[in-house]
Amino acid sequence: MDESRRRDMAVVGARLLRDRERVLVGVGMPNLAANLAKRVHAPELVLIYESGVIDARPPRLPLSIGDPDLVRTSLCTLPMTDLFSQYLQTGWIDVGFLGGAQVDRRGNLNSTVIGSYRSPEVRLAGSGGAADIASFSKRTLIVMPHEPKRFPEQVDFVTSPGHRDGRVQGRGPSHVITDLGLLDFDERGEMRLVATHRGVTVDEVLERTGFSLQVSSEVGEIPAPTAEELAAYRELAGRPS
Amino acid sequence: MDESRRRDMAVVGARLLRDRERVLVGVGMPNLAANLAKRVHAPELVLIYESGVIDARPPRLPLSIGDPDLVRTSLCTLPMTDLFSQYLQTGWIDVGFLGGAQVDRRGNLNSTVIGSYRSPEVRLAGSGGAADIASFSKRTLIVMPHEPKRFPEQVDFVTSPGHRDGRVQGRGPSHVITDLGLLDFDERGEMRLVATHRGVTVDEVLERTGFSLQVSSEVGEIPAPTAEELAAYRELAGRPS
Amino acid sequence: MREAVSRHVRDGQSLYLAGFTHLIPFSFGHEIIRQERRHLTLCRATPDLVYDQMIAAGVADRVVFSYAGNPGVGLLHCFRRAVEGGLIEIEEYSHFELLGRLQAAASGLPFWPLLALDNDLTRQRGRPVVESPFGPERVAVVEPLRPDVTLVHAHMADEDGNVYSWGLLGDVREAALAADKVLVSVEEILPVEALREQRDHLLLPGFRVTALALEPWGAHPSYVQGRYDRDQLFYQEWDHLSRDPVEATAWLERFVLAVADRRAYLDLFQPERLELLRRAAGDG
Amino acid sequence: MREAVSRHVRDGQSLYLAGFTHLIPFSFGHEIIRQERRHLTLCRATPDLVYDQMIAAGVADRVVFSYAGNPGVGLLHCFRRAVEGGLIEIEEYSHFELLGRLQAAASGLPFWPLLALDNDLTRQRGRPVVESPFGPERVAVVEPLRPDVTLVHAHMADEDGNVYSWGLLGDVREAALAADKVLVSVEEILPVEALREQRDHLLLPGFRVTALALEPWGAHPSYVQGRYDRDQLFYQEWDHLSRDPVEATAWLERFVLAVADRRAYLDLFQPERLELLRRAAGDG
Repeated sequence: MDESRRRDMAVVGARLLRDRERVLVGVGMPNLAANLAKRVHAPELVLIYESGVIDARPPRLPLSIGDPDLVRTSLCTLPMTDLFSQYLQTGWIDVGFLGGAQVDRRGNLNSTVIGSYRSPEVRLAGSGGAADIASFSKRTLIVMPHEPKRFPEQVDFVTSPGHRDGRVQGRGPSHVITDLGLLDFDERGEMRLVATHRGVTVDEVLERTGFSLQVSSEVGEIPAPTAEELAAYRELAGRPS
Repeated sequence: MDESRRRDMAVVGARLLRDRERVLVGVGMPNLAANLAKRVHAPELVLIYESGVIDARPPRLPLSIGDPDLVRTSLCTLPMTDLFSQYLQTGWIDVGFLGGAQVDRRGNLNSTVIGSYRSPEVRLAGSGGAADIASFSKRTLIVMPHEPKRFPEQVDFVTSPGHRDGRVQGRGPSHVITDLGLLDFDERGEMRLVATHRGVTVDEVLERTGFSLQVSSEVGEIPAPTAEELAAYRELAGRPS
Repeated sequence: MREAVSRHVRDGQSLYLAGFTHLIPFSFGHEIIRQERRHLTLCRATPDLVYDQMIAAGVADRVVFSYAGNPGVGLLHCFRRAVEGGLIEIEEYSHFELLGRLQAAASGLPFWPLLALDNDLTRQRGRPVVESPFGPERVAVVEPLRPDVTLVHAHMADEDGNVYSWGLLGDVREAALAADKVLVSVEEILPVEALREQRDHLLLPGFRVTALALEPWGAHPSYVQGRYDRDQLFYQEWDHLSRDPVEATAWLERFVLAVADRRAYLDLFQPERLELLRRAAGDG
Repeated sequence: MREAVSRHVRDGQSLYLAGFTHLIPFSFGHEIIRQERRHLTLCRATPDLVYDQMIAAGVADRVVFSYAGNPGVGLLHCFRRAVEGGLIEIEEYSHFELLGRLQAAASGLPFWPLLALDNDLTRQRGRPVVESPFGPERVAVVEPLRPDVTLVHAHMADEDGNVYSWGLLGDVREAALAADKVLVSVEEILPVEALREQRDHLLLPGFRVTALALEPWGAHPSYVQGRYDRDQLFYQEWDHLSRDPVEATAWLERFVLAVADRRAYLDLFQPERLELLRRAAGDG
């Protein structure tokens, strides 16, 4: 993926976060987007990492979710068990922000394995906190490169539940952010294209989706990054720690 | 109770604690006895209080188990839930040292109520941690003034279980220390007189016990407090904080 | 303080005034008495003098507790009279069970497991158990205790409501996290960010705090580690005076009802007495 | 270090090398490789490079984990090859479930409750549940994870074995308390009583520590807050070199098997590199 597409994903992800929300941030793109939001329009966004870090304000983009920079700038770091029990399980996390390897039309997310679990083609890292975050956050944002094999009819393995029976609380995935556009879920929990990045056609999105994707009656174009967003992105992405 | 009897109880209680043991100390006489042991023969006795204080070294006898002096001299203070879950419930406490209002021949201890629970003659303070300490410590020491109504056939209310089915772990009460002497429990878990304080007769003990008390075949006399014990006791008891 | 109580504490609610010996929010208790709340369910591991006073003032219908003594001194006489006279209902646990109830609520669980306790309190409750699906074990369980409001006194907060404390934390964190509404009084409020480096002493993040009040000496006669020591003499004085209901009422009249606020309460004590407590606290 | 491992770590045991990103006991891992332990069950929320290396060295039959990635970089290539090639068994959880397993063992309970998770991992396990006796709720439960030995790296200890640490504690305390035997390495050992004032940083009391080893830089390439920062470059280097099993083996040969101890390992790095990590850590 070229850098401008990567940047546009981060910008869209950031825009979906509201000031003062508590967001539990995964590694990689979620981390980038959440840090961008905090620098641009949501200065009081509370960044929480599954490592136990509460309200981090990293001076540069942290490589991992347990980096010393996160701890040094945090409000506090909780034992992980307290974070998961007393903050996540109880519904105090507004947004879970997750990446993964595959997502399907119901928003089920796979970060465990490509192929079968018992004889894998590619063994991925696994859940970490993702299954917990998807089950307990008030809403979930998913970020994913838009490729047919990453948007299959059914994911190879449901690591984190989407819109189906059995989530514990919260409204489940609210959006999927890709390098082609922005998707949400209709009232039945089915994924739907709502906007594209500049220069991306609806047909292109449909072609790059492995299942037959619903399209909203009004597909908008995502506004270009503002100068402020661009500057903040350059500062963040330019120098990973 | 006159002061010398009180002192003798503390001395006997102290002697039953071995160096390096971890003892969970209740308020009042257990506190006095454990602090005495630490000053005399068990300098590495680990004094633990149900308030969460680990390894306190109070410069003077603390009034309560949550005193600032205990915290100031502690190795650390744990949240109470960690102490009870991770240290007491798991069997890391060697000795639970408890007082109470009544004890019966099986070592059941009452610190809840005299009379019936629903219409009490005297409402006492209740368990606090006593029920937990008696259920989970490796062994329990009980200290009690020796009066017939305090040694009934059956306690009015079992706050802390003695020798009966249902204790979770540990060997239950090992000794009862009174102002008349020292009692232990036989292999069936029945209380038994093993020694008296100087000048106390076996008959006197039997008379002051509300149930028919077993007497060991060799009832010894408890050695008088040593000079060191006397000095340490005076220092401790002379100035409660 | 006045506003926090008037806005958030209602007749008939269940309250948890947190703090084990340390950090007992006496000032909140007195304000609740002054505002004449009624029919409260008062929950605390150790009712201590704060609930003895609140019971004497008639605010409570019910007490949920695990140790109703005057720590290191004796019994709570107002509590005892109320129980023996059938004036309040009680619901009683061991410490571990009561803490488990808080943990269940603080973790959003419908019960909390602990190894079975075999005694007359659990017998009265029928000893609810669950069976382990992994083996033959049966585990005792207690129900969540979710107070309507938990009230906390702590060392310091910043203007964003982040609360800091240390020393003996007892049941404070669990009690706060068990409730949706948390009212906090502190010895000192500092500007936003001023306490950022004290992260190891963070007790509650601002987003878990419903209202914050500045209330120096808010824990007296309990204590705040390093600020002022426990007023042991007061605990002994209360033991004497509260044996007589008339004297207890007179004390409440003079030290709670007739004063406007904490400042006026403190003015009723000899400055030397408070100064001694302050000095005894050293910087520990 | 050498003695602690040789006395307490046996073939076929289950081990938990604790620490989430922070405080990972790499030096213990390397010593276990050098002493050629075999058939181990390696438990860790995040296997991280330490288990990738141990797996490559052939010490493990089985891995119990919740996130087997190279944090912020990508996958663990040795782990991945071993799983895809069927060379090791795995037993996999979410973080919350794995932490629950530690909590159960640390608390002496036969299970730990958490609200039900509906996903393919729990489906495979049959989603064991217990029913609440207090209402209609059904709660998921996980089994205790009680390692034979937990290994911990921390900032400091005193000569009595009281261990002190701070910063991101992750799973460390629960993992230590879940095991009967706890081996600890530290950056610094101070005389008895020297750390008594640091009570808020006490991680483990001495009576919970089986053996203590002085091991400066014992967590590298992980970090010790305020002592040395995470060696991010090494995490990226390992990502490259471990893609090739031959290179991974060569690295282990040079940096683990051919060195006598931690000191010799450190000598293989440029002093400037370590100095930069030390300086980056500041005093935070």
